[in-house]
Amino acid sequence: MSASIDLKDKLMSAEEAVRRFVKDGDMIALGGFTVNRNAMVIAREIIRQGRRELHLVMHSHGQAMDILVGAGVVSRLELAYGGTGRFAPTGIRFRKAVQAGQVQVEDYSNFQMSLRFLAGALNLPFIPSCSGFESDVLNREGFGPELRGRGRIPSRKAIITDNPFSPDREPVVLLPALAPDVALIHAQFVGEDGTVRIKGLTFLDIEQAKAASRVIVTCEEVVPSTFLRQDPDQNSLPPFLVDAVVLAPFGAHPTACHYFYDYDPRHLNMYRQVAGDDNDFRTYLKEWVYGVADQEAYLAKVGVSDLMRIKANSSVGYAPGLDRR
Amino acid sequence: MSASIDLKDKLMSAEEAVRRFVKDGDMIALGGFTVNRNAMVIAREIIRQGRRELHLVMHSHGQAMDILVGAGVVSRLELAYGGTGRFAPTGIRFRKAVQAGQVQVEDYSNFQMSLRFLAGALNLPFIPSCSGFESDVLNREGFGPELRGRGRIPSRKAIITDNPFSPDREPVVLLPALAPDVALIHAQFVGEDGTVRIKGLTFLDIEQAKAASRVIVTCEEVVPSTFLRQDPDQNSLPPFLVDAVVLAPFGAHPTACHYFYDYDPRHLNMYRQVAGDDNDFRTYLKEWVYGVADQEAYLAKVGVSDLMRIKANSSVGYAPGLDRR
Amino acid sequence: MAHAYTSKEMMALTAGRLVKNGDVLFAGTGLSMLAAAVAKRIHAPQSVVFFETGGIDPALKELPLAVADPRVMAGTCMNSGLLDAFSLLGHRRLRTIAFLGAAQIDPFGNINSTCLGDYHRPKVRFPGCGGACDAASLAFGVIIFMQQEKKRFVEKVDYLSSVGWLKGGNSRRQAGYKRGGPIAVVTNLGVMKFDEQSRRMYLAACYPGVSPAQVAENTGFDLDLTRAGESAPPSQEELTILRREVDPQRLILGPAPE
Amino acid sequence: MAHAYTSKEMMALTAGRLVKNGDVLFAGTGLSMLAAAVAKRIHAPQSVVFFETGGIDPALKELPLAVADPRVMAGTCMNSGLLDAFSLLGHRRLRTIAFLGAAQIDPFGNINSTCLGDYHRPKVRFPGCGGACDAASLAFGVIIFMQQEKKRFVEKVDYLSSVGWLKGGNSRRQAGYKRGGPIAVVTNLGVMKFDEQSRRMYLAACYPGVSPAQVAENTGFDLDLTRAGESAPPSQEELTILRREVDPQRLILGPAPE
Repeated sequence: MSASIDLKDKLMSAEEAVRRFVKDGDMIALGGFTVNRNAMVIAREIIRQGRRELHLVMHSHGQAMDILVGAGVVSRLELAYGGTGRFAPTGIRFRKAVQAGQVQVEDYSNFQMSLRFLAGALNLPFIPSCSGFESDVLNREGFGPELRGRGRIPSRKAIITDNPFSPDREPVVLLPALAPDVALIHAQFVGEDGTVRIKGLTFLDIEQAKAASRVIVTCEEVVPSTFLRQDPDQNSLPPFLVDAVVLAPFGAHPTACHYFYDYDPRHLNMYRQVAGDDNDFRTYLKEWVYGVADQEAYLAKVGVSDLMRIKANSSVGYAPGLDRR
Repeated sequence: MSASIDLKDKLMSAEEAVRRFVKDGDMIALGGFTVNRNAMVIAREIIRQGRRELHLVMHSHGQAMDILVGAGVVSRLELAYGGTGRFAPTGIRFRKAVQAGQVQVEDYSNFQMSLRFLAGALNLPFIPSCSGFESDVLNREGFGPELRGRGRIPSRKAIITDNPFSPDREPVVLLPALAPDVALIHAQFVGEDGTVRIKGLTFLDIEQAKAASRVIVTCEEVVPSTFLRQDPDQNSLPPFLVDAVVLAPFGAHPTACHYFYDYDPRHLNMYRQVAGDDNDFRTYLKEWVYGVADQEAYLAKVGVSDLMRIKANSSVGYAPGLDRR
Repeated sequence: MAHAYTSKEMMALTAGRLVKNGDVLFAGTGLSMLAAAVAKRIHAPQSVVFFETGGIDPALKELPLAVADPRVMAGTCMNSGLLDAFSLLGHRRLRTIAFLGAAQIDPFGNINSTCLGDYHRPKVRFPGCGGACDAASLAFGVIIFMQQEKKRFVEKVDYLSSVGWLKGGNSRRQAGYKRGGPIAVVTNLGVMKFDEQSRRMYLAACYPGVSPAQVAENTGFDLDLTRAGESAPPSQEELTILRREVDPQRLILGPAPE
Repeated sequence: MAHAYTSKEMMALTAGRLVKNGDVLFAGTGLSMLAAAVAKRIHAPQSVVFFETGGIDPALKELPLAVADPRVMAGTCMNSGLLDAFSLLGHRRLRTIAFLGAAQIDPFGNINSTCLGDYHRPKVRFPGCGGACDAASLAFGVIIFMQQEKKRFVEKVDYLSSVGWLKGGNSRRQAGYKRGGPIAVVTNLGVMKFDEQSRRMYLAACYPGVSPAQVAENTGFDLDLTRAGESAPPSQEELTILRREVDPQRLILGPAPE
């Protein structure tokens, strides 16, 4: 039997994907991790379309989170870590927004967030964990009682109980499952049947996509189904969990996409500079987000020489010798 | 930096692997599924070495389980399904042993067993599930109170409670984690650094291995590390979770090993015949287990023509047109 | 003009007709494989078949004889594992339809695939619930294959492996199930469905040449016969596809009609 | 003869010396990467480095600048994801040693990487605990990098991101932790360890040329100085490997010594 599903109803522009599948107030799961495979094309389009009061959920996230927070479209975050490693150990706009009280933050650990997405993916209401006893991560709530139990926000941040299978009744932490409205994923390949293949580390993208009600996938290449079905062991998501596929070469720029390109140190360093100043950041948004209609215009602005500089070497998947200072 | 680990301390015969890593009374997780990737070489060696009172844990299992039960080395099983599909919808020796009261059985579902292994792999004490409310799978215990809480047997089969995050307090099932003594895995490839790669469906092998205290891997091929490290996305287990690696071509026979060989319908049909009769089964064990010193002798007994018959075609991973009646 | 066909052929085709285009089909092996394959070829081309072992949308050039058959992992869109498969089974986005078989069934579609007699020392032991308990718990809907016999259609199953409508009415939902429940029971004699209110089994259709009385005779509990229609016989197209494309070796269909 | 070296170099080498051959090292980026790489090259060749993102035993031909740097996924034995990484971190089979950094630390090795001031309206917001809370909970042992300053070594952290010995004594185990706890704190001045009984921090060693009093001056709580020894200075071999092989671009080492 031939492939059951055809991509043509799902292949669309970033503009259409955001218009149809991202609503004001949505809980949005960000795929990728700090400087890798951020769905930047969708992040910029969300800003362009002026979505509001978004609720971001993630483990550790960097560039997409920081620009969304900086653009003022985010009200709430649940996360473990906000930064881009050495380029910005704490996300610059994230830090400013939290310190100014412009966003509410609920802190969890990476394992805790991972387990919460896993529980969502497996359709379990909650999941136990043995991480963080007596830490403020468990003892202090970021979201106030006025938010608790509303919409997709769980009634409690976590519940400390004990293991009913153990005679010693050891303590155990119960964490509420996450079931976001939308997951934003950037992948290397999508097949013409809608199958998704992620190369390199998958982080928690697969669980995030499964936990979500809607899934937007941007990709470097759309490839014949036969290419992906020749070795299905390597594939990451089946077609029927994906709502929108957006073809977006260099779609994670300035973050990396394994086997395609490295992160862009010049852009990330430049971003750190401008993000530190409100006016400069407004100019950045004007130039790099509002001022570019689509990914083609964005890449033209990045310029060929910077794109070639970060192009990955096929043997290692990154750009060896890239000046990363 | 070069690979940290070298296989040479871990590469050994099946005889040594069983002698060193399988003890009487052990809880043993069987990798594979019904007619696929059963670690048959280890199963036969366990019988040869006369281990006793083993406790098998698995989701759905077929040939290795049935022959171990038939040889009388098993006292207890926790499983969801015991059979080999159309070849023996219920495992023949399994059925006989249960009906004769020779083994104790604790029934769970496949998802429940999967979640229990997952909890073991993630080092969680238990895991919730929403499967099986009011079924006898949850309402009836196979293991009596004299076994409960002893060794690796959990104090309770399952606990029905309610979701503390939900205002409606919906019911939820808590399942105890599984942490077997040993996991038996058959893989296509092991690298010279001990890295394991399983092709085709991985079933629950990875979680089973992670949940176990000791891991024995049999494999079709030992390959240079560079072969597996060129595309590490495809690898299944890191070297430091594996205790013994046994090179065993056709090591899953008469079950299948994707890309290497199909299941052997003639052997499975023959097995079904002999397993139905106690004397015939004793003869089978004498001929196919006790009478063959190792895998080389076993394969010689199977014979070249049957091995060639089931040899997989590389394009599909099985033997097209194989007579499977 | 009528064509000769076997009851296995009729069962596979009847179940196949219950599939809606786009359904995500959780198949075991045996008849369910035939039902899914034939539906996909005739009226449900966008349906996807997946297996609890983790194989999703396989090419199925040859029929698998077990859910771990290498044929469920060839030409798939994805090979994963059990946890992935079960996460799809219950996914709120998906209209998953599961095909199950069993040794016993009660008037509310609760089934037994574990044992006859005492659980601790059974008269007959079956393989166990496998993934059927999970499919019955989590799928959008369930279609059950049965041989219609008095000893299989019983007031109370010896062991409740997989829950149907439980005690009828609203009891399934009250027990904690969020969706699902059996849609139909397809037997060698006809099709049973479940009353929307009471959730008790009734005879929905007899196969051509089978009378409602004949079904009742082979059922161990009272069965409402008043709503019984007659199933359409297999069309030539259905039979051709089933015999030539789906199971040419008759590995599951078994002997051809005389 | 003494060699010139920077305090960053000394910190990386000092932490590296604490690694035992065969340890499974949970590394972040920055100094921890250097420590792991240098230990592996000198005395712990069978140690394996892995990252919370899922990269296990990467080739590390170039230094990663973040745990999601593509350099953590090149030449690995396995690329997986976060759940796999955290399942290794706490695995009972493995002696996992985690390297952590922080903004604040208290006398029992509890650390803060979340914020200064009020949590809801912080004076300074940091990235958050990331995987450090998990490493501190689950690893066999933890080594912490700190700048030794009064404002960083405090009686009470503003926010307890990752638990050390909690309130000392047996309190960590009583809280539910099965193993782990901080082994050492490596700073720009020396090495602090924790008393076996009280679990309170004490000065174990000063770097050459640093006095115990100087450490005390830069510590915001009472520190037992009576057990302080002196660290051996970097050997020529250590410095050569660190500078030529591990971080030739000085991406993390920063400016060379004068």
